[in-house]
Amino acid sequence: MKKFVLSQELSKEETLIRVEFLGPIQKEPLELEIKNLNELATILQNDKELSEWLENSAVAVNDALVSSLDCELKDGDKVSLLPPVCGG
Amino acid sequence: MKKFVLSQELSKEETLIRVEFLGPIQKEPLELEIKNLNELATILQNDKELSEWLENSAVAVNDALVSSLDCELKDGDKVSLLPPVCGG
Amino acid sequence: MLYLYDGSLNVPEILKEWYEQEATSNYGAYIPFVGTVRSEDGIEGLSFDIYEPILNSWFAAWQERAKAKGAVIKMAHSKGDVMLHESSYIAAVFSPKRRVALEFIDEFVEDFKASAPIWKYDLKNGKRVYALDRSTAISGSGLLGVRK
Amino acid sequence: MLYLYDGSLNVPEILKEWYEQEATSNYGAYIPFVGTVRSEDGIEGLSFDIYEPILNSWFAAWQERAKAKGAVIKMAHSKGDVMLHESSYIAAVFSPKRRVALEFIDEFVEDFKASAPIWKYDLKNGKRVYALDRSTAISGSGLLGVRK
Repeated sequence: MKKFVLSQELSKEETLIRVEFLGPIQKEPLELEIKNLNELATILQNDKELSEWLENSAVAVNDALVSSLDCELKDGDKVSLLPPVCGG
Repeated sequence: MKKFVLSQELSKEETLIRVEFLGPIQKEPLELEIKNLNELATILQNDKELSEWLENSAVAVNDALVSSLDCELKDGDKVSLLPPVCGG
Repeated sequence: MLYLYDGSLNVPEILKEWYEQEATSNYGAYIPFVGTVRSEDGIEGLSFDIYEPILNSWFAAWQERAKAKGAVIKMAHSKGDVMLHESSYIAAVFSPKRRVALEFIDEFVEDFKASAPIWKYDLKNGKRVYALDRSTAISGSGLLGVRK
Repeated sequence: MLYLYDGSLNVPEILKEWYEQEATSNYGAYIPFVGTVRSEDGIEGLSFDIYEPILNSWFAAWQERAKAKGAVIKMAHSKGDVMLHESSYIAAVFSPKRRVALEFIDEFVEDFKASAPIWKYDLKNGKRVYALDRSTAISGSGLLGVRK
């Protein structure tokens, strides 16, 4: 029983997520202790400067675009915000 | 009155039309005394070798494609037959 | 803007020339279509006849359509023999905007295939064989075959 | 088949290289799309940021779609600054048949505009200004902005 709890605590401490803001979003990367994208949404929504970018940016986890916040994160995962694009 | 008749005969004698067969139709040009495309159709339909080409060829008068046989011809006009095309 | 060549086209050279001709015309999109002779059915190459008077008026009408949309068309085609893996056809659209260019190159190439007075022959065993089965009767064909 | 360059593209050279790379691949149609910087709104040029990991996977998915139709796609894009009348983008489709090539280049270029992780900036009075009004939110954007 004790072992189980320890293991839980360990995994919790280790869940460090890197959040990157791409292209024109002028913001340094963050290192956050979060377990899923819902937690990330709550944190970023408190940052007034990001509010417009949150509305128009796509989200990638480990360089794969995601279509829902129901996405668990594990230690070392990278989340990227991609604002509106215009190649060519 | 006499003058009018003469003029008619003159214009009739002068209506020489050149008929050209383009691309793969292996036939020398013709010089025909005809007044319209209906006369041309009648003449060419008597040429067995042309029967397939008549079915699948477009017709141009003086290098403009025509969409009807109701087309009078005047002396010096050129009629061209254009078989199926395949550029590129 | 319509260029006819004896034999195969020098594609890199033509694409470069056209690009440079329009270098300062302020067109945002340049879309060439390049047609190359494919190896199939044991052919050695293709050969082309062109009837220039009607090709010229057909092309002039398309140039007018392009102009109405602020675009420009260029076209090059081979006369005579073009061997395997050589190119015989280039069409290109220059336009301020990409949608116009993308739609125009498609419509132009399709109408070219259906209407341009060019005849194709397979070169096979040293002979020139009319490619009837791949050819398209021009719209309105058959007028002179109708019996009264 | 995806080439990124610092600054503007040498269009004639790239079109030539690609043509020669596929010279004996037996493709009948080669359709490049070339994008050139237009003079408008007093800009001096454009500048581009690219996020390569997602660009690479986006491009690989398109290459698979092309392969399923017997076609090949190539693409070149600039990073950094590209001045007026210089080119920043080339996409090209090679395909045995013209219809596949004509449809593919259109779909590819449109999806490129809507999805490729590239950001465009106007160069104006020496400054780099994000071209938000001409940019497109990637499909599914806005997830993190939804309040519970």
